[in-house]
Amino acid sequence: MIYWNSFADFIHMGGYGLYVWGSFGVNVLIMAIEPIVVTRNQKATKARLKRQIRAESRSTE
Amino acid sequence: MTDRFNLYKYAAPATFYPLAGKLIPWFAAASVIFGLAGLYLGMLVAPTDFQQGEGYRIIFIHVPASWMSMFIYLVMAFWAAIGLAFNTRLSGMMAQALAPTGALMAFLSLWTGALWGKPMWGAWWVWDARLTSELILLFLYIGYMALTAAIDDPRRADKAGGLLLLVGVVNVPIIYFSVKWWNTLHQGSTVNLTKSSMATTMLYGMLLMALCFWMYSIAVAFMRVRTIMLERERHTDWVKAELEGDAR
Amino acid sequence: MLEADNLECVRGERRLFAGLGFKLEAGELLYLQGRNGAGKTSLLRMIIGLLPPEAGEIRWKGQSIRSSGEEFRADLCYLGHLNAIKEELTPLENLLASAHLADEMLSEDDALDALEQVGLAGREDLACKYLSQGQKRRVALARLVKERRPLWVLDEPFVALDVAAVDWLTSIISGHLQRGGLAVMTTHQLVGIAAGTVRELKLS
Amino acid sequence: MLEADNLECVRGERRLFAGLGFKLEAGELLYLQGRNGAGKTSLLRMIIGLLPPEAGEIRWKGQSIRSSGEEFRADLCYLGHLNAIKEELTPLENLLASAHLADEMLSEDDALDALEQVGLAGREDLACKYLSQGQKRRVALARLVKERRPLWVLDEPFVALDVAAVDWLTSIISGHLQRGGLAVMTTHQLVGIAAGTVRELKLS
Amino acid sequence: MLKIILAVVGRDLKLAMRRQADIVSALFFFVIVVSLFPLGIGPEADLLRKLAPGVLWVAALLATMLSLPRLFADDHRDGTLEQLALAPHPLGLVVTGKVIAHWLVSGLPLALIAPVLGIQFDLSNDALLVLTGAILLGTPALSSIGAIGAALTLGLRGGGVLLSLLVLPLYIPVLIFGAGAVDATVSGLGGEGHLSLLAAMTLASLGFAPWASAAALKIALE
Amino acid sequence: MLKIILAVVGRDLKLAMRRQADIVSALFFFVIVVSLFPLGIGPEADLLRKLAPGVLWVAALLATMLSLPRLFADDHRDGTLEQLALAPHPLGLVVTGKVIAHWLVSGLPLALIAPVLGIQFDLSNDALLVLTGAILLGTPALSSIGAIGAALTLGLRGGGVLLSLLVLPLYIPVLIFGAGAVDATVSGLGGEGHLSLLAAMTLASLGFAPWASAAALKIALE
Ligand code: HEM
Ligand SMILES: Nc1ncnc2c1ncn2[C@@H]1O[C@H](COP(=O)(O)OP(=O)(O)OP(=O)(O)O)[C@@H](O)[C@H]1O
Ligand SMILES: Nc1ncnc2c1ncn2[C@@H]1O[C@H](COP(=O)(O)OP(=O)(O)OP(=O)(O)O)[C@@H](O)[C@H]1O
Ligand SMILES: [Mg+2]
Ligand SMILES: [Mg+2]
Repeated sequence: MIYWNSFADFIHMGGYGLYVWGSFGVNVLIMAIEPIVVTRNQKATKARLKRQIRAESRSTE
Repeated sequence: MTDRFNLYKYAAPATFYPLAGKLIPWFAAASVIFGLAGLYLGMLVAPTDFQQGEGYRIIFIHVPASWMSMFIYLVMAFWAAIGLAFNTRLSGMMAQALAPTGALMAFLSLWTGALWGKPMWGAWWVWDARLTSELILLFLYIGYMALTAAIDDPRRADKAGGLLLLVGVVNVPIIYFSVKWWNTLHQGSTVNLTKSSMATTMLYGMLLMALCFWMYSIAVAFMRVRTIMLERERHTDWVKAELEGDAR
Repeated sequence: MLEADNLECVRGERRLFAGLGFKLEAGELLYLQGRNGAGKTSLLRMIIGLLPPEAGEIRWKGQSIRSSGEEFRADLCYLGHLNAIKEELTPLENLLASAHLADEMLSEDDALDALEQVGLAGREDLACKYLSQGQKRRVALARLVKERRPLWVLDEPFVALDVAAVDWLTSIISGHLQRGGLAVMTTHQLVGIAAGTVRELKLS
Repeated sequence: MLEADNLECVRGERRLFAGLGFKLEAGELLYLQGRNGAGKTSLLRMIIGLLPPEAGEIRWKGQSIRSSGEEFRADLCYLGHLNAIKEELTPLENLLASAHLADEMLSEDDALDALEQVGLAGREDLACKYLSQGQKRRVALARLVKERRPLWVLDEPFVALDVAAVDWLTSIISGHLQRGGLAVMTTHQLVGIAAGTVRELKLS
Repeated sequence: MLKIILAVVGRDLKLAMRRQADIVSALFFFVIVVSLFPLGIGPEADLLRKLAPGVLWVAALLATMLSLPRLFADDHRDGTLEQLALAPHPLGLVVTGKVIAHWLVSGLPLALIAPVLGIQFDLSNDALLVLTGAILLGTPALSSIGAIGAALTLGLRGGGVLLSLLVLPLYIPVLIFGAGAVDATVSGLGGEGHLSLLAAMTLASLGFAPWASAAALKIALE
Repeated sequence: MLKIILAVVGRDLKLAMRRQADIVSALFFFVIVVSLFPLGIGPEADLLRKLAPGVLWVAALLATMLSLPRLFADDHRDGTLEQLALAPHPLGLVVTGKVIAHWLVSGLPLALIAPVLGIQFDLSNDALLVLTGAILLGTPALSSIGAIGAALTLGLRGGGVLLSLLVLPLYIPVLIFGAGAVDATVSGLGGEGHLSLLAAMTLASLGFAPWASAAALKIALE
């Protein structure tokens, strides 16, 4: 079933390796980084909100 | 009346937040599965294209990214219309959560297109209708994000951003056709995308990849919308309960 | 005539007030009080329909102001803390232009008369940018002299006025109430309005 | 310490005052009065050297402020009717940045202490745009807590403050005078400064 | 209805006359930007002739855009906008009036000076005529689309740059057909098709944009 | 002395980071304006290659100019500028700091994105390099000369347009040598001469302009 003869061929992509892997690489990079950034943001927001809520409850006491 | 009530209840952040939280893993998993299957078909099984050589394999991300970049804009405009018509809070948040992903998709489309264009046409960029309007779409995304970021009051930001989205969605086809006409008037189009009859493996690979991108976008947008919800509703009881539950 | 039910105001993520209501009849003045940031200006902007309330409803002559729109606005005169005058135009031009744009009739004689009443006689033809702060405020207030619309909404109208002008303005408001008009007002200064019923509403 | 001779002020083509002079010694407060547009703000800006007088001279420690320039400014603390705070920064960052830019030493602990004194404890890390009008004013006033420069020039410092904050500010000014500082101030509100000699100057 | 529009146009024109600087400055910006190009590109007449339509149109876009931030800003700052929003007639009519006044002050002068600049680029008489017509037909669309952007960015920090970010992409069709009309004339194809498309865009945007702007203004006033 | 400058730069950069929109918008304005030209002129690669230096430089000029009005306006409006003028050190140093921060936020990003846009115009690698260098060397001059204009028009109505009238003529030398450097490289003459002239202009204006701006600011504060 598999079209490629060797792994080297696969990497070489018939001479288009740079372009193909450049595309896929950036794509994978973006799809890996975006969720990480979003999760980090969420964690930071949660931490900040918790701090704020605690500060508020302290100041009303 | 009851119908409307239900809609509001479903769209209430307090109910949507946990729902989204539960759905995210499913969408993420679906995205990974579709992605793996699509890559297997596209990268390993599908034969070469007789005109473009192996370079055509960029299609497996280029086309899904292009589709998603346009589709997400439509979805945002849809949410904007709902938000302006029914004044639901969720819609503005959804639009804002989708925008960065849409912009990234537009960027990916441009990036992969450029990397494809260099070997195929010998230039990174040509001023063709499709390319130009994709570039303008990216500008529209950035304009939307800049506008909503510049308005401090989130409700005002939602409304103003929604209006911009609706104006934009009217303009996108106008821009597309005017650019197309502009381009073809001058000269025979430099670019003739070969509509070669695609091998079925290629087609399935591409469709699977498109599904993968779609699921990915939903998952990321849900993640982002949950953050936005917490931020905006920080004075409500459910957020406080949520945060405390988290601490345990 | 003017009623509000169960109003809620949220600015940013801050809830300023909730469950607020009042009822105002002809000849009555609603005097809004509260510390800075309590939401007085926000409430006034809800009453004139520029700020949609988070919850609750405001009715004018029994009709929600959201649905009656233009009819309500035809009954309304609002004076915010901005003067709404153009620095480049003279007081006379300003007065005529604002009447014009509000779709009202105002003859030049009436306008001159109003300007004289607010103590701007002799300055009708000087561009407003040369006027002092208090005189600018007087130009804005000159609109009230010939104003016969029933509902006045005044946000801190006494700011920047000297004693004589404060007296003049209280008498103008009293006259409006005596004619059966309604007024909603905020101010941090202590002033006595002679006529009409004064209802106080304290935001906290 | 601070003297003015024969000052004349012309804005546009209008002469606001002429032949104005005063003398202020350590521990004294100059309280400027006058109706709107009398020229109070203009006089303050002359004193701090931003507005060159049409005629006359202002001296600090016997030296004309035009010639002593930077030395004079090193002795001066001015608080205008603008708050001079950045909406995007937090109160703490604002306080530190303004001390930094004025070439002063201010430790973070001192800054936090000052903010607590003006009643902003718990809000040190919230961007100023979310603060209310009065709270913003308090951030601006927090500078005065640790301020030891001898000459304070305050333009309507009590604006937008509630009663508690007004009391706090009068005590701060009194403390400054007791330490032998000088202050020049305008306000339309009636407040009593406990310590020091109060000289009044009425512009008309 | 017409009365209101005329009242607004009259007032805005009177204000523009009092200020004077307003009228000349959009014009001079146009002239300066157009003149910068030969400096940046070099004096070859052939090249310049090819550039002329594009450069003139881009400069017209930028000149219109530069005066947009003030379309509502002054009225907003001094409270007049609130009063206009509270007047007992639709805000869209007021915006229509303001758009017309803006065009009279910033678009019309461009159309009048454009032929003079076109001569500098060695355009033929036909091309000059079409250029003037295209700018005359296209600039009202610029003013009215721009009004939406001006209303959306009203009162925001960094409004000017943000405004251009929002508005320039929407200007592209006008740019393409405007420059296309002149290009088509130069290459002998006739620019009527382009001109009638421009006219259609102008009519559509004049009908639609004031109401979108009015909605945006109400949001800004909240 | 350096301490003050660094304090100002630090504060302004922190503010820019908080706003975010500021940083991207000058950049995107640049990108959009550059992209408008092909739309106005047509897609022929040969023609576009010739235009590229001029277009990129004019767009850089306009992008820098558009962010100028806010250089002092925010500080003026909220009273910070008064405080800076009253601080016991020369105002010129403060302005130097603000100019540097302005360049870091608006000039540097242009230089970084310029090669990408150059690719869209099909420029050679050499030309891209010189283009980046020229923009890197030239934009500080734009920021510092622009500061004078921003200070002179501070608080004036219609400041934006007026500012462009004052500043654009002063930008012309930078434009000529900046575009000239790239042109010379494209035609094989080598752009070093132009680049060193650019560097000289930048140094001179960085030394002189802050003090002129400081004087103008004092006038605006009267
Ligand atoms: C920066 C450059 C490019 C951009 C912005 C771009 C943009 C797009 C967009 C928006 C689409 C979706 C439109 C649609 O489905 O009708 C698309 C589809 C496609 N693109 Fe590109 N493209 C670029 C370069 C290229 C190149 C160089 C090639 C190949 C030589 C290419 C081949 C395709 C193909 C085959 C499709 C699918 C067409 C279809 O299924 O209808 N693209 N591109
Ligand atoms: N866009 C906004 N985002 C966040 N908070 C806001 C916004 N607009 C207003 N607020 C807050 O709403 C509150 C009410 O403002 P409002 O102007 O109604 O007060 P006010 O009672 O009129 O005060 P004053 O006596 O100063 O006139 C303020 O505390 C302010 O911080
Ligand atoms: N640039 C100018 N051109 C013409 N007149 C001016 C100018 N600047 C100020 N004035 C006039 O100068 C006068 C004094 O203003 P100033 O701000 O000093 O008054 P003030 O006593 O501080 O008033 P307030 O009580 O309102 O603060 C005003 O009458 C004003 O009209
Ligand atoms: Mg108020
Ligand atoms: Mg004053």
